[in-house]
Order: sequence, then structure tokens, then C-alpha cells
Amino acid sequence: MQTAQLIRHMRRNTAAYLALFPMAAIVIFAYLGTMAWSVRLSFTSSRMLPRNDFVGFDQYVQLFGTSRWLTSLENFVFIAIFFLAICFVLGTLLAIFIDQNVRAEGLFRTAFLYPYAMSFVVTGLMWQWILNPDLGIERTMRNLGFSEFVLDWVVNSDTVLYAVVLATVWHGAGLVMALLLAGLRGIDTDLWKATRIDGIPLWRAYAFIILPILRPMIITSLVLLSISIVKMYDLIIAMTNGGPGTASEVPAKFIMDNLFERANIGLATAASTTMLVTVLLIIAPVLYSQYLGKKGTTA
Amino acid sequence: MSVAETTAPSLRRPVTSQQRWGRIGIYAFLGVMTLFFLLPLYVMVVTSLKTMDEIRLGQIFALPVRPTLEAWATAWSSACTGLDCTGLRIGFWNSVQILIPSVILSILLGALNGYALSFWKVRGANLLFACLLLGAFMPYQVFIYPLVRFYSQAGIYGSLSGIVLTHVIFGMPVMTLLFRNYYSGLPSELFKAARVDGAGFWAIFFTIILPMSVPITIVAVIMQVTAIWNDFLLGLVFAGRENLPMTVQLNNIVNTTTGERAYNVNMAATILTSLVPLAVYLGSGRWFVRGIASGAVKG
Amino acid sequence: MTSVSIRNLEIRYGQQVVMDNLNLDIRDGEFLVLLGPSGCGKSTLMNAVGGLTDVSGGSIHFDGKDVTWLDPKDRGIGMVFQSYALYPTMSVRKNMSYGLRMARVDRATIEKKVSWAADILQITHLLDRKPAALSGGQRQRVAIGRALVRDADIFLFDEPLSNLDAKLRAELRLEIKKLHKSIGSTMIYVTHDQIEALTLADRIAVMKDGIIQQLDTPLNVYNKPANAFVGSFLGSPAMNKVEGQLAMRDGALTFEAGRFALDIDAYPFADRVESGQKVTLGLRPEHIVPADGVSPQFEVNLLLIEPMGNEILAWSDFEGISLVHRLSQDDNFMVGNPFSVNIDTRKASFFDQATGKRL
Amino acid sequence: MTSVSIRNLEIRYGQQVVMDNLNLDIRDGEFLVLLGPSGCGKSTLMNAVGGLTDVSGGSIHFDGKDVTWLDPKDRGIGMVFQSYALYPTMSVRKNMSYGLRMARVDRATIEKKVSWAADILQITHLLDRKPAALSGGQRQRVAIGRALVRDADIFLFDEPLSNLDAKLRAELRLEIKKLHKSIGSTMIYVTHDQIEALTLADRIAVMKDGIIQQLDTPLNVYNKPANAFVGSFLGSPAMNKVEGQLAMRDGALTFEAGRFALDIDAYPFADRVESGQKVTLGLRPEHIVPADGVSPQFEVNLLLIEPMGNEILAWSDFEGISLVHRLSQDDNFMVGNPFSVNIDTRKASFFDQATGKRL
Amino acid sequence: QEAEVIHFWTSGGESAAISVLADAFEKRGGEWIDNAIAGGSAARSAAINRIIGGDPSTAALFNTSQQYHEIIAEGLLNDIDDVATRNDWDNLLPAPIVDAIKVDGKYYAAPVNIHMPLWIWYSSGALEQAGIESPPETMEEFFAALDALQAADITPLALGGQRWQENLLFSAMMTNVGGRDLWTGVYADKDEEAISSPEFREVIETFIKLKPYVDSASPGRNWNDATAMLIGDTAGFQVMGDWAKGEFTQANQKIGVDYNCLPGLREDAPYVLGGDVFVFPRTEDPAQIEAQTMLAETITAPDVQVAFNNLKGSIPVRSDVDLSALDQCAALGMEIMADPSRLVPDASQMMNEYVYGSVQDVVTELWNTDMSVDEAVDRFGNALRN
Ligand SMILES: Nc1ncnc2c1ncn2[C@@H]1O[C@H](COP(=O)(O)OP(=O)(O)OP(=O)(O)O)[C@@H](O)[C@H]1O
Ligand SMILES: Nc1ncnc2c1ncn2[C@@H]1O[C@H](COP(=O)(O)OP(=O)(O)OP(=O)(O)O)[C@@H](O)[C@H]1O
Ligand SMILES: [Mg+2]
Ligand SMILES: [Mg+2]
Repeated sequence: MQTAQLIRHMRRNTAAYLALFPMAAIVIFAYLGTMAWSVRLSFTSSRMLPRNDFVGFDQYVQLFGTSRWLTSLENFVFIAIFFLAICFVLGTLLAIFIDQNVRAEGLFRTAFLYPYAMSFVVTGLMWQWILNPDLGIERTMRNLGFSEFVLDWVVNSDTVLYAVVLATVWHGAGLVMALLLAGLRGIDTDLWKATRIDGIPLWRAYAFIILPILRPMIITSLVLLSISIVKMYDLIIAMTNGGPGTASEVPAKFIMDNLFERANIGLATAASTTMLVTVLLIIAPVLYSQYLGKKGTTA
Repeated sequence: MSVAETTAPSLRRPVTSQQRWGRIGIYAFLGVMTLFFLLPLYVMVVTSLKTMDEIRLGQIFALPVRPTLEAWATAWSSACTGLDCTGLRIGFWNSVQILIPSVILSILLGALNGYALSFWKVRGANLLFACLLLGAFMPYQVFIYPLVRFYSQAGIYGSLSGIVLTHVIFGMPVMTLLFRNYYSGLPSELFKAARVDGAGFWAIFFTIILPMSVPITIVAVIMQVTAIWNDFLLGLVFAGRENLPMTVQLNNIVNTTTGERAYNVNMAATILTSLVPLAVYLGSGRWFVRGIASGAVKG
Repeated sequence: MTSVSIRNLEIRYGQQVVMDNLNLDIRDGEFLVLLGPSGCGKSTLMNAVGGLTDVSGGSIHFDGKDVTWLDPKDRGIGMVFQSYALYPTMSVRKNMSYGLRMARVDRATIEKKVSWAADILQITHLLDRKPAALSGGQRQRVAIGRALVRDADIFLFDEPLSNLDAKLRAELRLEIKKLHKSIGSTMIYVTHDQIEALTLADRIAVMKDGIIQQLDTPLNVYNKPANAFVGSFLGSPAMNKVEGQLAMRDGALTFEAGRFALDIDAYPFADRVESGQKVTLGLRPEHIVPADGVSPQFEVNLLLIEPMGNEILAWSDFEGISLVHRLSQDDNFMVGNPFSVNIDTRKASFFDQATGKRL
Repeated sequence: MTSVSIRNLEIRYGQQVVMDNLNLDIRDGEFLVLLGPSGCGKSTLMNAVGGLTDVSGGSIHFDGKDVTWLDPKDRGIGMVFQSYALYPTMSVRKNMSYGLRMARVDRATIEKKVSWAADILQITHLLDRKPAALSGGQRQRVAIGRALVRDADIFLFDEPLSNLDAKLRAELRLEIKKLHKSIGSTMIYVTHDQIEALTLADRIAVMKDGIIQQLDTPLNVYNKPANAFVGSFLGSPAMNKVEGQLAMRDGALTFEAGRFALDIDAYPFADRVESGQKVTLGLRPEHIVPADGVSPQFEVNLLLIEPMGNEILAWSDFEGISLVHRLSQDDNFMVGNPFSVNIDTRKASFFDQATGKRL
Repeated sequence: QEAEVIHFWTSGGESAAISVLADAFEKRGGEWIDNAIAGGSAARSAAINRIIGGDPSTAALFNTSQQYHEIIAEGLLNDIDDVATRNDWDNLLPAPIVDAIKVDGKYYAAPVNIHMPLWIWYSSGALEQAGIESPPETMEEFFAALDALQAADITPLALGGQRWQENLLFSAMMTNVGGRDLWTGVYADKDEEAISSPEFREVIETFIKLKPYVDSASPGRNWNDATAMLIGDTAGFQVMGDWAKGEFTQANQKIGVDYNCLPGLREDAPYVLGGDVFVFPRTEDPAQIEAQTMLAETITAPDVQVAFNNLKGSIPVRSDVDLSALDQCAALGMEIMADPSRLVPDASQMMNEYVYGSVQDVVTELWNTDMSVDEAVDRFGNALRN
């Protein structure tokens, strides 16, 4: 690109450049800066405070020798798959059902959305209670005479992740619903008419016509859910604290524990760098096709 | 809803049995889901109305024997968070003070970024956005140390503007994503028409694009109000002692490790704290407008 | 092949009543063209027939069966929307075939039908594009295609050819006519193109403000407009209207407007008229013809001409009454000069000034 | 008042080249009508002039100034989009006044202009509605109104009247003409309505596949089409085309097609022609007229007639060549019978078969 | 003097205790600005961030593990040597406490209380129902009691299945089965021999043996819910710090009547000294330094110590205080403290946070999986060697 052309381009879009300036500044200083900083720290032996003694890949070697980290990764994959799938499907269904001109829509919408207003701490605590065999559903059912009733997900190492997924779905499905509802409401009414004339059954209309149009919203909600999975921390703390044993440890908790309680910044940043690279590997192709491959609409 | 209301005077679409079953199915699904979503709320409310003695019995689903609002009163005005036993009341206004500018600014910036990204060509902007999005996957905690350093150099550490800026920084990836993807579904002809009408970058944003963003703005408000209102960590670190948000108190009430735990007060405090986001959710309904872009373009 | 009867139809958008007590009978296999000024309720009526608008009163019957509340998909309808309403995420091919796939038509048939329609519509090379990558007229053709492939009993076309060039429009008009002949479905067709209306229609329904003004064959609607509105709505340029009154002069019924007097004994009045009655004379431009030197002629003042390719439009003035008429390039005229014309009173129309109704 | 010159314009959508090396000069204050088949690139060209499409090559000049990269808002244009592009959240009034508000025109003037335009467009009663509550034609009128109120140097109208009824269309056509006269802006106007094209245009540009085929006055474009495509694209029904060859017969230049032979000595050839050259004869329907008994006449076989209100279209056959021509209700004809016609060779067109160019 | 104090004592009882400090400080003419932040690590990192951000608080509640040493090394703390020498802390405070807070010969922290995290609490009612006449004094008796409780359909051991609680239980086995030498050998010296010793294996085995005595709903349970089981007589024993007293008191339970405490299950059971200290972030402001000095003086004053620890449930850091005001268990604790041979520092003070965390990881896995003793020994070794 010639300079003259570049200048012309810049002049034509001055306002856009100006408007994006805060974002650029924030990205460069806050995000790229911090990311670089934390990647750098992951090659040092920093403990509680950052240090500058480079130790190469020691932290990574240590990290992948830590069984708790490996468990965390496994759990992460499990939660990611199930949470993403269930939360998305449920949220979408809720949005679609609410969109059917139901009465008391506001009530339903709020009922599905309110968990989102609850802090993770309370969410975790509540579900820990409800699923606890001693307090919650199991005990209630047994008191009602179902003496064989078992619901001990949260205290059982093999099933505790189901409980975590349940709680996170409870917390997050409302947001997916709200997002998709906003999208659904934007659909032109004429399009609905066309589907009705074409005799397209409702579910098919949603699956093959409406949802594809909502693709941007779907991507948004999937990204949001993914972020919440990668960052999932408080809920685990409140609900299981990683237990029983280390059965529900997650990467974010590992990072946080090492960042604070265990004052091992080097290891924490190594872990977060690992997560970052993982995310990058997964979303890079998506990002590329979404944002870099496609040009904007105007000059 | 009374029966009289359901049989409205004017003509009504007669319902076939298939449709009736369809409606029943919809309501059944929504009903079951509502139960699922409300179950924890029920437990929270009941618990908040119980005395600690009753709670120690461990019957979380049981209705309170002698319901009392004492816990609520305590949570609001006399729960102790360290030395001052003033409940949540104190932090409330701080939270509001943080909430309003943070929500407005972060949404405005997110919308602006989304607009500039999807309608204007700015060299490298998409790459920046990709970095921003990647950064959203990093735990906040990793940012804290460098940000604290930076803020203290900039002289805004521990001030209202500091915490607002922090929320803007951390809200930016998700807000930008939200708006950017929403805008990619809007007909670009409108943008073109506005340019022909002589509107510049800002005029188009404020007069054309923002008014069409109502549904997504509502989602954005929901997300940011929730995130900022519920934020504890950032407020704690960046707000300064005079501006500590309500959640710091909530956390102090709920999150004690070795002190005694008053579950009833915890629950009351939690419900109280979530009232503001809940109010926002409830009020958001009428803004989920149907067909906001209807009638705009043909084809 | 379905007859459609609409009984006392009432439709509102909120408070606003768009149509009130509309009645219309469409015969089995008929090609009905809906004509009317913009905003008169044509699309609304189409939507009601298609079951896409909730009616607030009245009923719609197909073949005698009340379908007022029947689901659109069970009505056997193909429709071209005025706004196209294409599925934006699907290719042209999918847009066109989706309805068939829903009806579980087998693959080969779908393939055949789509390529048949694409061929007619000349969009074969666009089949794999998304609507966003099409020009306005191409989108419109996809919308037509989507309807054409269906084996519907009733086709609803809402200004289907408005964005196409004249040549293509003529070709497609013919195709639609052919299609109608071959499958014999009932068709309801909205157009603003009078040639389309006149060439396609078995009958034309002229609407205004949600009320059907006349429902008749094209020729009758054109030549014998039921009221002044219909008279002036059809035809381009519009019918000349001269306000005046009836009088008996020399024993012959005469129309008088100022100094203009026309012997109208030959006019076949449908209603009783009386001398002194205030009437409006409606005269199509082509009924003012260059004088043949035989019949009584009028001398008009040629003010302005507009060459239209195959003919010339002329604006003239006769004693303060302005008239539009047609000339051919061969006629001998000069702008600014007088010009003699004959008026064919048998083909004129008279309307009551008070009611606007044809006399 | 701005002249527009387009130089070597190239536009692509991705890989697809929509126009390549297009040149066009529009004079200051000219009313240029763009005609062309659906998908030929008319809207694309308009968008390029408006600065709404990125051009991949060439340049656009207003009054000699290169504006290829100028922001749309600085070009002084008013535009009616084919897809309307109304602001869905604004009332009709606001939609129309938006451009003026952006230009910081004072309130009173805005008020005045909007009500003037609304009045012309007959949408005064709709001013407070949102676009979603309008009919198709009403939306289109709002889109026109939005452009009309602006004091633009160049107006771009992309099929502005396509969804309006004939009457309104005629009225608005006149208003646009008036507007053009009074403010003298340069206007570029896309239409598929040939009456519009012929009555409005100072010059017509006929496009095909992104290439301008002819740029000339309406009469010339109609009567002297530059090539076979233009000849058959304009006029409805289309020009008759007869393929044949030139020959000298009895010392006179003759056109022969099978058993059909036409003396064309009177035809003013623009190019050199030679005997034996393969040519196409283009004959407009109105140039085949009922025989006057004087000029050489042909006996055609009347196959089909189509009454069009003011005239009748006839499809006839002459020795295997099918012809369309016009009849009037007064002519003496009978379908299925022979009918004698004259052919006006001076008004015919001849095209080279190989190149399609007018001879 | 204004003194802003960051601490993590947020619950009702804790607040009451901290207000003793505040009142005393204000009585001396200072002004106490309270900044309570729940959660030790949250409060600590807030304090550190404040220092880094250039806006340090006057004092902050801290603990004396690795972090403490690191911030001292970074020069982020003021020392309070003058207060210490004036009050002769070297002799007044128990040796493990002095060892913990004195770095490079200087005092950087003022101790405020001593917690014994390994009390064994029991419900008198539950024991009675199970027909246990007297509380167990040895490990054998303890197991016998557990069996008896089991037989009586009472949960023998109330445990919250959280990492730190499981770790308390393990530590209790370390002290009561392993004894003082093993405690220091494994935790302080990380001695390979101690780790592979039969004594340590026995600790692990005993720990494993406890599993059946815990109910299945234990995982995730909060410590106070476990205490509530004792209060409700549905469980027999709980290993928990002295803060559990608060929970009993809240439920109107009488020490010695409804419940009681055991310091250990053998004569020489080591007495673990945990506790909280206040640190004083670096500042040059003389007014602040004065406030820091005054705070350190106030906190460690004898009367303040008694009043404070009574409310907090812990015991005073100095031996020269009036014992009469202390409750039964605290008095017992003070009594044991008089014997230096039984005192050991808390595990957290013998390892850096990371190592201690890794040890806890092993403990929790040991408790929650079928880890073999050999593997456990192995894992402990790895964790400790880090
Ligand atoms: N976004 C696009 N991507 C690819 N091709 C496109 C795109 N938009 C338009 N085209 C193609 O470019 C050509 C010109 O389109 P344009 O809209 O200019 O046609 P037009 O002359 O205005 O036609 P119409 O009369 O149907 O409106 C068409 O063949 C169309 O298919
Ligand atoms: N959603 C709506 N709310 C209120 N009024 C409406 C709505 N939709 C249409 N209308 C009004 O109803 C009347 C009939 O509309 P309709 O679309 O049927 O007109 P039409 O005859 O199809 O006109 P056109 O030829 O312009 O398409 C119009 O006056 C229009 O303004
Ligand atoms: Mg319509
Ligand atoms: Mg176009």
C-alpha cells in the first residue's frame, strides 16, 4: 500500500480511528502488555512478587508434573464440553419457547435469568446444599419414604462434575436465553410469513432458517460461555472447593491458588499461559475466519 | 390470571387439539424449567426467613416454623463486616456510584467499538479485536499486579475513576464482541443511506445505529450491571477504601472461613444484593422489541 | 384449483381499520388481478387469504370450507411477497427448493422443478449465490421462483414483476399466463402495471381504501368503469374528466360544460338520468381522435406534446377544459396551433357527480 | 449542478467483475436515465457515484474534481435506494428530515420542506408512523421523500417509482420533472418503465453486463438503436427482428428473408453495406401499420390479438416470420384471417448480424 | 493517630474481638479505621496491592509464612523492634512465635493471638448416648469410642470434606500418632528418613482408618455445619481449631456440659501454635510510624490480650496474663503452653505456601481416593521436596 493511499484512507476514516483509539490503547497497554508480562513471568521463579531470574521452562516442567494440574485439565475438558453443550441448548430452547407468544413472558424470562444475578459463591453454596445427601433432595425424598433414593453427585468423586455442570448451567442458561431472545426479536416478520407459506414446521424453521440468521448471536453466546468456563473459579470454591479430593479441580482455581494462597506466581503464570495458548489454538481458526478473513463493509 | 381474561371478547383463533397440546407442551416445559430455576431461590428465601437454630436442623426445603425478617434486617443494617456492624446499607451507594458510570461507559465504548469494527474499515482493528478477545480468557487476577502499578503511576489508584476505568477495561472484550456481532446482522444499506444523508461517523452511531441496538443494549446492560454489581475483587483492589462496593460487605458476611456462619443472614444479604440486577431484568422486558429493523429494507 | 370467497372481512392494525366488511368471490381457477392505489390494502388482503394476518372479523372460504383460522401451510398456497422475504442464509437454490423439501417431494422432482423455474426466471447462473449477492431484480426473481416451484392451489403474487426490466417482465408475464393455463390454479395477482393487469386477468378487482370498487373483466373495467375513481385510476395517461350537466337540446340529450356541448344520444345510459343532472364526462385519451372530417368535430388548442416512442401524448385545451389525447407521428399537427378532433361518445363514460357512480 | 465523469471504472464483488472499464459523461444539470436488464450493474454504478461501493479501478469526477475516494456525505448527493433503506426506528417525518437535520438546516425550513414533499408524495397522513407500519408503496414514497427534501447537486434515483400505482407514478414523474427543471440538479435515474425513461430523460444510457451500449436522447435510442440489443430492449412489445440478408434486386437495395423481400432504398444506412451481407431487420410494432392501399403491402396472417385498453396487440405470421404489431379497435380485422399491412422502411433498423451493430 | 487496619475477621464473634483492639487503641488516643475483607488471601493480597499501589494501610493482619519473609525481603514492611525490645518480646513470647516473626534479628510483626487448630471436640450428649463414660485419652480409646458411636448410629466423626479440614484431621494424626519429632522431622526438616519412617506410615494408616467413621455427606461441608452435628448430638467428635467454641456458644451450649475439648490423645501430644500477626507496611510518614508503634503496643498489652482472646476463642500470646478470665479450654491451652517441650509451630510456618499447599493436595487425595500407603509416602515426599 502506498503512503498516499494510506493517508487518504486514514483521512477518510479519521473518526473511526479516533473512536477505536481507546480500544487500541486498552488492548495494547492492558491486554497485550499484561499478557506479555505474565508470559514473561512464567519463565521466572517468581513467588509472591514478580522476580526477574529466568529459569527457562522449569515452571512448565513443574506444572506438567503436578497431578492436580493434570486433573484440572481433564475436568476442564469435561466441563467445557458438557457445560457448553447443555447450557447452549437449554438457553436456546428457553429463548425459543419464550418466543412463542407465551403469557407472563416477563415472569418466565426473569425466572430463567435471575440466577445470572446470583454471585457464584451463593450459587455454589445453594447447589451444594440442594445436592448434599444430608440436607437436600436426597434427604427430603427419603423423608418422604423413598428410602432408596440416591442423589449424591456432589459428594461423590465420580459424579461431582455433573453437579458442577448442573450449577453452572443453572447460572448461565439465562444469559444465553437473553442473547438469543434479543436476536429472535430482531427477525423480520415477513420472514416468518415466508416460512409459514412454505409450510416449514416451526422447529425446522428455527433450526434451518432462524438460527442460521442468528449465527452472530450464537457465536457471541458460545464465546461468552467459553470465557466463563476458562475463568470458572468462584463457583468451584463455593460448591466443592475442588473436592472431594481433587475431583473437581479446574485450571482457573489452580492458577488462583498459586497466585495467592500458594504465592507461586511463576507457576500460576505458566498455567495461565498454557490456558491462553490452548484457547488461542482452539479459537484462532475461528477468529481468523470471523474477523480477519472478512473485510468490513465499507471504505 | 383469571378465566375471564382468557376469553377475550373479540374473535380468537380457534385452537385445534394439536395446537392445544402444543401450547400445553410449551407451558409444561417452561413450567418445569421454572421450577428448576426457582428451586434454589426458594431455598434461599426460606433459609433467610429461618432462625439459625432452625437452620441447624438441616431441613433446607422445610418452610420456616416461625418466619422472621430478622436476618433481612441484620443483613441490611447491622451485619458486621469487621468492626462496623452496619450491614450492606453502607456499600449500597458506593456500588451505585461505581455501577452507573461503569455500565454506561463500558456499554457505550463496546457499542462504539462494535460499530467501528463492523461498519468502518480501520486497518488492523480486527487484529486488535482478536487480541482483546483472547485477553478475555485470562483471569482478572493476572492483570491486577501490572494494573495496580500502572494506576499508581497514573495517580488513579484507589479512586472512583480507577475502578470505573477497570470495569471499562474488563468489560471491553465482551461488550465489543456483543455489539460487533449484533451489528453484523443489521442491513448495511441503512448505514449507506445515512452516509448519503450527510451523517458522519458519530451522527450515524448516535442517531441510526444506537437506536437500532435496543435489544442488544438490554443484554449488555444485563451483563454489565450483573458483572459490575456483583464484582468484588476489582472493587476491593481498585476502588479505594471510600468507594468499596456493597459486595465487599456481602463477601465479608458470606465468606468467612473460621468465623461462625449465619446462613440466614447470608441468604438475605445475597438476595438483597441481587435485587438491583433483578430489577433490571424485570424492567428489561419491554425493551426486547420485536422486529426492530422491520420495514427498513426490501429484499 | 380452489374458489375463494371472502365474507365481510375486517382487518385492523391496532386501532386502524384497513378493511371493513370486504366481500370478494374468486372463482375456481380464475386469474384475479388486484389493482388499487398504494396503501389501499392489497397486500393486507393477500396476507389474509394466505392466513398470515389475523382477521378481526368475517371469514374466508376455500371451496366453501371456512379456512379463516387454518394454518397457512394447510391452505395450499404459493406466495410472492412484496418484500421478497428471502431466507438470507440459504443459497438461491435452497431458497427455492425449501418448500418442496418440506413437502417431502423427492429429490429428482425438486431438482427438475428448481431448474425449470430458474430457467424461466433466467437465474440459473445465480443458483449458488446467497440473496445478499444479488441485484434487486434478481432477488425478486428468486422470490417468484420460490412460489413457482410449489404445486399450490392458490398463488398469491404481490407485485412480482415490479423490479424487472420491461423485456423480462413481458417474458415472465407470458410464463405466468402459461403456468396458469397449464396447472389451472387460482391466482391472485397484485400489480401496478396495467398492461400486466389487462393481459393476465380473467377479472380485475379495483380496490380503494379497503373497498372493492369494481370486479369485472379487464375490458369492462377499462371501458365501463363502475365509477369515476375506477375510470381515472386505470389507463395511462388518465381518463379526461369534464364536469358538466345533462340537458335536452334540440330534442337530443346533450352534455354541457361551459361552452362545450356534446350530443350524447348514442350513449347507452345504464341508469335513469334527467336533464339538469350534474355529471362528469370521462373520456379516455384514445377516444379523442384526429378529426375524420365527417363526424362533428372540435377544435382544440395543442399546448404540449410528449413523444412516447410508439405514439405521442398531447395536452390540449378546449375552452378552458384541458384534455389529454394521443397522436401518432403521422398526424399533422403543430404545437400551439389548433387541431381538430372527434370525440367518440359511445365509448365515453358518464358518472354522477354526487355519487361518482357510472350512469 | 454538477457534471459527472466516470473514467475506466472497474468494480468487483470479490472475484466477480461487475463492470470493467466503464466510461460515462453526464452533463451538468442533465437528466440521465439508466436502462438495462436486471443485474446489469445499474445499482452498482449508482452506488459508485454515491461513494458507497469501493471501486477497484478507475475514477469518478464531479465537475472535473476527482471524488473517487471522497466521503459520501461530502459529495452533495441525494439518493433513493432500490431497497429503500428507511431508518426503522424513526417516524416517516424523521426519516425525511434526517438529511436536513444533519446539514443543520433550520427547523422552519425543515418543516416546510418535509411537508412540501409529503404533500407531493401524498403521505402527509403517514408522517408519524414508523416504516414498519407502511405498505410497500408507502415505504417507497418515504424513500423518495428523503431524497427530495435535500438540496443535492446530484440525485440518484434507483427505481424510485416501481412499487407505485400508475396514477401516482404519473403524478410523481411529473413532479420529478418539475423538480429537475426548477433546481436543475444533475439526476441519474434507474427505471424499468420505458415511459418514465422516455419522458424524463435528457439522455438515456442503455447498459448491459456492465457496459454502456448507447448513450443518446430518448428519441434516438428508441428510433435509432445503436445495436440489436438496444433495439430489442426498448419498446414494448419488443421490436420485431427478422434475420436475412441484403441483395440488389431490380437495381434497388432489398432485404431478403426467405420469401420476404423488402425494398429498402429509403433506409439511411450509416455504414457501408454490401450485397449479400447478413443483417437483421428490426421493426417496431407500430411501424407495421394497416395497409393504406397505396404503398407496397404485405398480407400477414393474424394469429392472436391481445386487447390492451387503448390499443390491441396483434401477433401475426408472414411466411414463417412472426411479427407483433398494433391495431386499433377501429381496424377491420379478424383473428385467423389475413390482414394487409404496410411496412415503413425509413423507420426500420438494420443491424449487422455478426456484430449486432446498427448499420 | 489514624490507623487503617486491614484484616479478615468479619464474622460476628470475630468483629466483637477486633473491636476490643479498636477500643483499646482509641482509648490510647488513636483513631482506628477498620478495613475488613473476608478471606485471608483476599485480605493479604489487598494489603500487598495497597503497598504496591503506593497507598499502604497502617497495619494488616497477616500470617508468618513464606509471604511474610518475601515482603520483608522486598522491603515492604517497617520493623517494630523498638516496641519488641521495650517489652522484652524475646522472653515474653513463646519461642515458636518469636521464631516465626523475627526475621534477620528484627521483629516485623506484632502477634495478636495463638490458635491451637487441632482441638478434638466432642458432644457430651452423643457420647452419653453411645454409652461412653469418659472421654478417650489415647488413640485406642478414641477408636473404641468411634466404634461405640457407630454402633449407636451416631456419626462418629464430624468432618467437613474440604481440603483444609481434612488437613486438620491429618495434622491431628501427625501430632497424636506421630508425635513432636515426626511433626518437625517431616514438616520442618523435610527429612527423608522421617518421611519414610514407620511412624509416618502409621500416621497415614491411622488417617485412612478414620475414613469409615465419617458420613458420606461430608464432602464440601462447612466446618460449622460439622460443628452443628455435635451441637445436635448427631455426631461425636470433630477436630477443629479453637474458633469452634464460638459456634457452640452461639447455640447456647455450655463448655463442659454439652460439649468439651481434648488437646490431644496422648500425654505428650504436641501443642501446635498457630496464630495471627499484624504487619506494618513500609511508610516514611512519621505520624503513621507512630501509629504503627502505638498499634503494636496496644495489641500486645496484657489486658487487651485477655479481652481479645476471650472473644476470639484463642489464647493470649503472652504468658503473664490473668488466667481467671479465660474459659476452660483456653485455660487448658495456657497451661500446656507453659511446657515449651510440647510446643510446635504450625505446619504453615514450616513450609512455604506452595509446599504446604502441595502437602494438603496429597492429604485430600489420600482421604478421597484409594491411595495406598506406599504411594502416599511417595507423594508426601515429592510434595515436601519441592
Ligand atoms: N454483493 C455481491 N456479491 C456478488 N455479486 C453481486 C453482489 N451484489 C450484486 N452483485 C451482482 O452484480 C451485478 C450487478 O448488480 P446490480 O445490483 O448493480 O444490478 P442492477 O442493474 O441494479 O439490477 P436490478 O435491475 O435487478 O436492480 C448482478 O449480476 C449481481 O448479481
Ligand atoms: N403494521 C401496520 N400498522 C398500521 N398500519 C399498517 C400496517 N401495515 C400496513 N398498514 C396500513 O394499511 C394499509 C394497507 O396496507 P397494504 O400493505 O395492504 O397496502 P397495499 O395496497 O399493499 O399498498 P402498496 O401498493 O403500497 O403495497 C396502508 O395504508 C398501510 O399504511
Ligand atoms: Mg403492498
Ligand atoms: Mg438495482
